[in-house]
Amino acid sequence: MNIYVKLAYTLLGFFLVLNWGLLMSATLRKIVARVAGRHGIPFYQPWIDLLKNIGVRTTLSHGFMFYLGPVFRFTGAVGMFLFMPALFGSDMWSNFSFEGDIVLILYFQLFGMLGMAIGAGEGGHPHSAIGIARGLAQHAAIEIPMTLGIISLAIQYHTLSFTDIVAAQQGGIANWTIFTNPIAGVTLLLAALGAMGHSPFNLVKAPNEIPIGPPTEYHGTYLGVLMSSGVVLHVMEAALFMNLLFGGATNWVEFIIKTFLINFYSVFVGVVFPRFKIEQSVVWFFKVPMALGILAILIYSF
Amino acid sequence: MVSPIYIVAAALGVGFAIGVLGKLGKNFSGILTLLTLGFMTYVSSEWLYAFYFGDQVSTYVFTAGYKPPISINLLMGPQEAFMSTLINVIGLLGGIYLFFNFGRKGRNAFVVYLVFIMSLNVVIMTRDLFNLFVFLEISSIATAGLILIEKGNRAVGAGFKYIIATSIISSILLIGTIFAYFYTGSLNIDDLVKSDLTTTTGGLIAVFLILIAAILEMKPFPANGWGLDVYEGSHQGFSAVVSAATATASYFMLYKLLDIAGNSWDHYIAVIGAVTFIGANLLGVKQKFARRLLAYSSIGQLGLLMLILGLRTYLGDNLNYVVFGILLTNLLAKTGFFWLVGIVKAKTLKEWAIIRRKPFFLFLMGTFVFALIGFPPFPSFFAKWTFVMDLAANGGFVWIAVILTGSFLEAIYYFRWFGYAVKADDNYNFSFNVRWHKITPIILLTALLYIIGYLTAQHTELGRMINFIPLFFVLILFALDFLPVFIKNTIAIIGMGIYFYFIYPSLSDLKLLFEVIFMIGGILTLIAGYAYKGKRSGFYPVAILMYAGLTGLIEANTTLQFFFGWELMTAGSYFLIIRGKRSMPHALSYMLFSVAGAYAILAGISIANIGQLTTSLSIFNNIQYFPQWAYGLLLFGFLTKTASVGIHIWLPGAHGEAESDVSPMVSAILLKAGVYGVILALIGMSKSQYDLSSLTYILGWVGALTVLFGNISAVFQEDAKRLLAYSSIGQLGYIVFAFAIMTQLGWLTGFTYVINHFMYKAVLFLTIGAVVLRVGTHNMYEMGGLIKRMPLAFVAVLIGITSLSGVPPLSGFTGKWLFYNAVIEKGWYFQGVIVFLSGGVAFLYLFRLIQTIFLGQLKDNHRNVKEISIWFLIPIYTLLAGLMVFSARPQWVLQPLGDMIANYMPQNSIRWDGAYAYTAIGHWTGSGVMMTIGSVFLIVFLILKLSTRKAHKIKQFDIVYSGERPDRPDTTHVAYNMYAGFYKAVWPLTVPLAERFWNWMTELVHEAAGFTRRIYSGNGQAYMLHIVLYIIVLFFITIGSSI
Amino acid sequence: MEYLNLGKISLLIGFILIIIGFWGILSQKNIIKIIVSFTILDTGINILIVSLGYIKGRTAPIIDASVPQLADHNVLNSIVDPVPQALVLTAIVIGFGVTALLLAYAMKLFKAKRTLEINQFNDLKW
Amino acid sequence: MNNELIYIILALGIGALTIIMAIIAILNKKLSIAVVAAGVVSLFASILYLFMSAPDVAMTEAAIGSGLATLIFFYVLNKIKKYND
Amino acid sequence: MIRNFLIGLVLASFVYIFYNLYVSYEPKTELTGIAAHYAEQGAKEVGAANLVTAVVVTYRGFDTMGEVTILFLTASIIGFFLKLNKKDEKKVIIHKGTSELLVTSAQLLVPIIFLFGVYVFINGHLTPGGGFQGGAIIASGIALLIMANPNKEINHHAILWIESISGIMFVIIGLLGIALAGGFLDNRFISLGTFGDLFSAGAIPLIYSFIGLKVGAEISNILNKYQKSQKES
Repeated sequence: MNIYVKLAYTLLGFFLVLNWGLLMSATLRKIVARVAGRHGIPFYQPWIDLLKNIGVRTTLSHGFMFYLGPVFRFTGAVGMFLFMPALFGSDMWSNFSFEGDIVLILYFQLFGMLGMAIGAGEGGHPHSAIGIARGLAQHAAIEIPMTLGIISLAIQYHTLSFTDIVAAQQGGIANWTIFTNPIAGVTLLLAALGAMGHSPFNLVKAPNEIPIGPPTEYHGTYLGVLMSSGVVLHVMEAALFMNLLFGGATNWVEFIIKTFLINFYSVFVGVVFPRFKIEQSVVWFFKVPMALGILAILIYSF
Repeated sequence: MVSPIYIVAAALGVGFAIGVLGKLGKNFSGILTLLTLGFMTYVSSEWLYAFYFGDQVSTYVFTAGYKPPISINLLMGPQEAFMSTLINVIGLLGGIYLFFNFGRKGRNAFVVYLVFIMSLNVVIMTRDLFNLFVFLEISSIATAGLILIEKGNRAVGAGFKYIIATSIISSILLIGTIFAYFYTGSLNIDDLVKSDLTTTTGGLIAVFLILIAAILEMKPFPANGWGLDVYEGSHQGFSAVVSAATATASYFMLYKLLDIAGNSWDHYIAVIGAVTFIGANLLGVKQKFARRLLAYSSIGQLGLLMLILGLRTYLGDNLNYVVFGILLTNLLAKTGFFWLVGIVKAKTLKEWAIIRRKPFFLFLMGTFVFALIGFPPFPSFFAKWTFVMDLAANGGFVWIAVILTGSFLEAIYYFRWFGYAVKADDNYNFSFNVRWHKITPIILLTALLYIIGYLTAQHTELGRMINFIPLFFVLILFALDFLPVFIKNTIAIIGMGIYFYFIYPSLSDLKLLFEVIFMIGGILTLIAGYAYKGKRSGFYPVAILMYAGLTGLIEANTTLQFFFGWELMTAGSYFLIIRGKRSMPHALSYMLFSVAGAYAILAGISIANIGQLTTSLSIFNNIQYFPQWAYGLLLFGFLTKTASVGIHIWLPGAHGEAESDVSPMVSAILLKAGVYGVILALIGMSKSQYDLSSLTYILGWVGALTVLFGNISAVFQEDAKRLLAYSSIGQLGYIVFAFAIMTQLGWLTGFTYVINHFMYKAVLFLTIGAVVLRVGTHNMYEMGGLIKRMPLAFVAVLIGITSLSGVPPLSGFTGKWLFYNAVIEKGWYFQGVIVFLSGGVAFLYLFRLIQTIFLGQLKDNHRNVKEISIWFLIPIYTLLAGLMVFSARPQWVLQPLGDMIANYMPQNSIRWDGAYAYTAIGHWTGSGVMMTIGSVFLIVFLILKLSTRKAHKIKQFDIVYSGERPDRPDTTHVAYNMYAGFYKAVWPLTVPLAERFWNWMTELVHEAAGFTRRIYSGNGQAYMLHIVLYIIVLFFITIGSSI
Repeated sequence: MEYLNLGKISLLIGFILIIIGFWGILSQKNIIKIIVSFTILDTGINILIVSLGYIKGRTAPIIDASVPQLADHNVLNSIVDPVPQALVLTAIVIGFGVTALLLAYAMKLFKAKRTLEINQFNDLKW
Repeated sequence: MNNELIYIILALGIGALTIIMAIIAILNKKLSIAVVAAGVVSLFASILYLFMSAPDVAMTEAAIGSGLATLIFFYVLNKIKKYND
Repeated sequence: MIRNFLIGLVLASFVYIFYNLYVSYEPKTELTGIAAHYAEQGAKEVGAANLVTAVVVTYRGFDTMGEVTILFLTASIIGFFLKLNKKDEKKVIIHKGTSELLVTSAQLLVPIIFLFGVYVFINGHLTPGGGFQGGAIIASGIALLIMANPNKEINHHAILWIESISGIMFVIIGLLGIALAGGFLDNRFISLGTFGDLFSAGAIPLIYSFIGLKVGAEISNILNKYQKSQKES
């Protein structure tokens, strides 16, 4: 396929994902509010927020790295989108997934985190640093079920390529990994809870402790960029697990439903459970998820 | 040829004459004595020369004109010539050293000394048992007399203990002698050897008594309290002579007499030697006083000699080579050491810090320490090598363990001592003076050590191929040490460059890769040296010494050359490390682990050597006996250098406390030497006909755990350089793990990490080192916000940590991606998970590094620090350029590497299609990802920059705090104990079990030594009891059952 | 009668003196006593040596000057072994030298600490 | 033969005396007596040498062992006594 | 207690060792080995009637040289051991009651003792005795002198000279043995003479005389040192 056509489709895909992300975040927030008995925000609120952020005059800068933080973050989000095939079986929507496999995605998650961390660090606000420290610690813990689960999958499918994994899950719900390899599936779903960053794993941004955490110093356009990368990331995280566990998506509707459900699942858990302290969350990952993950590998290595 | 009888005649004639000629003045007697000693030296060395360079045959000297056994005869053979030359040289130099000490006691002292040296000559040469007894008595009496040239009660007590002990011993010898005569009718040793003395009960006992006396003269542990006291109590100038000359004579006496019993005593001698060697060195570990420490060491060396003698059947024709090597080094170095003690006059080891007020003395001391431990290029290195090889060839594995254990104990105290000398606090108000007559002999000895070391290497089949050019370069730099740093640095860089230029064409593949890391890395890190002012005394010789060792490793074709290079590298790096301000204990532990590792390598090579027709390094590929042990030992040895978990405790301190430009040398470059060794061993294992997968499996786990513990420990460091050091441990764990996988992918991963770690660790250590130079502290919480002051350093660190963390698109990800594929292909899932999990942990410390140093709030006292030195920036950015190229075009390096690996690991599991890499399970393109990410990044950046173009820069402390600023900038900086929460979760993994274990071991050794040494109560009578008990015990062990 | 050989008796005396000497050396605390024990030990060894050269019923190894020509065969059968005697001469002189030296040491030691108890001289230990 | 027997008997007697003297030398508290006893041991030994056809040795032992050595002992004892006074 | 036990153990073990030596001892009935050679050839080869002397001075002359050296060494060591400082040197020993008898008999006996000593060592190759015995006898003469008059300065220089010269002569004669005869200390560079004569046995009388003088001087020296040390406070 012509690279420019490809590029055009990719841009379009990204636009779709961005808007879906905004919508999804509004929906989820509304659901949470309703559960709590509040009215909640209107569906269009995120768009308003985004436009407002981009629109206001951005007056302050803490320096070069301060700029780069959002850039890293946004690139990270875009990269997540680029290196994962959005829809299975579609040449148009497979993005740049030919450039790498799951390992690339796994490590590319860190790209945004690192940039954000450094940018926020230059902001110089202690809350940012504390938030980042927590985030990194928690991420290190999430790696346990994440890698265990992915290795289990890799053993199962003998591949690390998204396309191949999704291809293997075609042909009915029964072929989904969550059913063919339920232990690894559960492990990964537990990891997903951490990766999504909702309660009980939301100490990074713990609103009433270190107000919004890492992005404390960011405002205006910076915040707009951060916000858009945030919503894209939410979608793409969900898409990751969708591809790994739930058969991927062959069309945008399926994509939207599945990513929504995965997000809903993590929000739902968050509503039910109170926030963990950082050591609690780390230790938690060392327990059940790790045990399950080991089991998932043991099953396939013998 | 002057007959050796003239040695006796001259000594006695002059001795008697001094009685009257001495009236002409003390100095006259002294000079006459020295001239006579010179004559004696001449006579013996003339023979020595004739034996080794001419075709002289062993010659008997008959006294009284009758053939033996009718009258006494002397034998002058190659060994005798060697031993007596040694004795006479030491005697002559000792005479110079003690010139004025003797003078103070009057001319009699000179006479006694002259007769003493003469008597030792006769002990060496005589072939008559009773004559041996007489001259042994002469030497004992003379010793007892000369002890008293030292003033004070200690010397008197020591002398008394000495003379009663030797009297008992010679009584025993006399009883044995007379019974031997009674049963054989001859006193000639050759006759006794030929006789069937041991067939009768009486003869058996006679032989026992003779031999036990000879053994007791060797001061066997524990019946040697008297010997220790002599070494400690007498004047150190004289102790040196006793330790060297008397020891030689005693050894040779035992050597001569041992034949009377045939071979039946060999194993007893070996065990006695082993007990002495280990016992004495063990007690040395606990010792705080310099003099007594040397005493223990001297006893230990005697034990080693006995051990060698007892193992002579293993050695065959090499016995003399080994003995000469050990004796020569021991004699010269120990003598020099005693004399040094006599000059420096510091009592405790810690007080030896004063020696560095005169750096030349430090150099002398270092020479002696390294010679005694058996480092190249000293003769003992070659001797020890041959010894161990021969032992292994004949199955003497237990003995190898014994020898290496004893040597290791010795290394402990010598290096601790040397560490004190180099680094202990020097706040003493006493100093030491040097007089020419005291220092001249020491310098001569040192020169002899080096020359003989060189000659030994040149004159042994094995050593001839060793490339000494780099070592001469080291010497040149030593000579130029007075020049300013700028010139020396230039010389060093040019020298290395030229060397690399000439060596480059002869290398390929593996060797080329490592040589590039060693040499180019070396040159780059040396560039940073321009940042230093002044002379930087002693830095360049030792740095080049390390590089000489490293390049020696690469060029090595034989196992000996390899080990030679290994030891040089160890020595050089030790000196580099100990230069750090607070690095004394760390340098010690580095050295001890290195020595232990080197011994493991030596043992491994010796096993590998069994049954081989060649000494080439290729024997690693074809180990025929005990392959598990051989490879296991080799790997263990190499892993001490790569600081695998459990044996890593030396690294954080050693690397963390080293100088700013030394840390990258020892981390980015030196550690690769261990990796090179591991690779060599693994190549061998891959070609081995045996199944060694269990060994690689263990190695894999070791690597994986090293990664985990290295990374987790790094997270909780407050010291930036220690953080990087722990990070190195983790990184080396990756490398070891990757190579242990033993597939093409695994090895490719390993090499990727080798290259990566070389580059980013050099960048990080150089940058952090340069920052440390500017801010004057290692503690990260004392820094912060430096991004504004040193942006270039920040960018370097940023790229460095991005790469290290494995985030795409930089080269770290290359390693991670290969890793996943390798691990899954191999099926090492759990090890793999541990490794990947640690990758996440790495993120924590990397962020901490950049956050606490460069981000956050600036400290008040750093408001005016400058950007790091340009001399650091040059190598840093050169390396960064390399890093970027490797990231963008990994295939340039990985493809040829993959082809090379295919020679060893034939699976073809990675396929390259231009920039696209495919494995069985995954795919990835380095340059594609880089381009994609790069363009997205650029676009987003430009958009953001445009939309915020009006934003103005504000001060660092201008932060959102609800409009208030309640804290000082310092306290607002998040740095100290940054991962408190994480710590609460993972603290069980940070318990320093390895450190506790080694501390516990150290404690154990010290306790054992402290308990054992109580037998040396200082009571002369107890010592006599020890001697007779020793006789009794040995009697019942040896012949008690057979009579 | 078998046991009543002069050589055997002397040998026994020599052994007993040696053991007494060792006993004294190991048990006596006084340095002078230790030295005395040494001389006894020495004497014992000397007796031992001479008795080993003794041959029953023979004369001293001095050839009668009047019959030099007959010496050859007769001498071989008429004298005791001269070698141990020669050795003992040396041993006695050496013993004297050592004793003199030991006594000089005893004086020095006494001067140093005003005592002759050997267990007082333990400045050097461990 | 007769001579031999006489020598043997004498030797037995002297031997017994020697051993007694040696024991005295070691056990007696008084140093001077111990020294004298040691001298006597030496003297008896020289007689024993005579019996064993060793006149050279006998002379040496008598002159050096029992004579001069004892003399030196007394020098030292005398010296020590002086100190103690 | 443990110590006494150990001593007992040691002594018992020595008894055991010596018992074994004793029971395995078979008295000699024949001369064997080198002794037989000396008995058969000694008179012919060396020319000394006293075979002990032949062994001591010639066959094992090298031992004897060592032996002389030991005495020399002891004297030298004691020389610097018991060296007095200048003040003590001048002190006078207060001697109470040197008996008249001793003084008189000393005056009378000493020359005779000296003469006897000289006789013993000159005739060393013929009769029992020799350099060591003669030397010891001379030294006892000097001992008697010293005892009779503790403050008498015996001629220190004379002793030194005698000691030195005789020592050097001993070595030179030994070397002459190499130059003119079979080896170091060979006595045959002077004609063996008539067996049994005073001037026979080659260089033996010469050597033994020098040994006698040297031993006498050395022992006197030792005695002298001890005597002087009495002055020290």
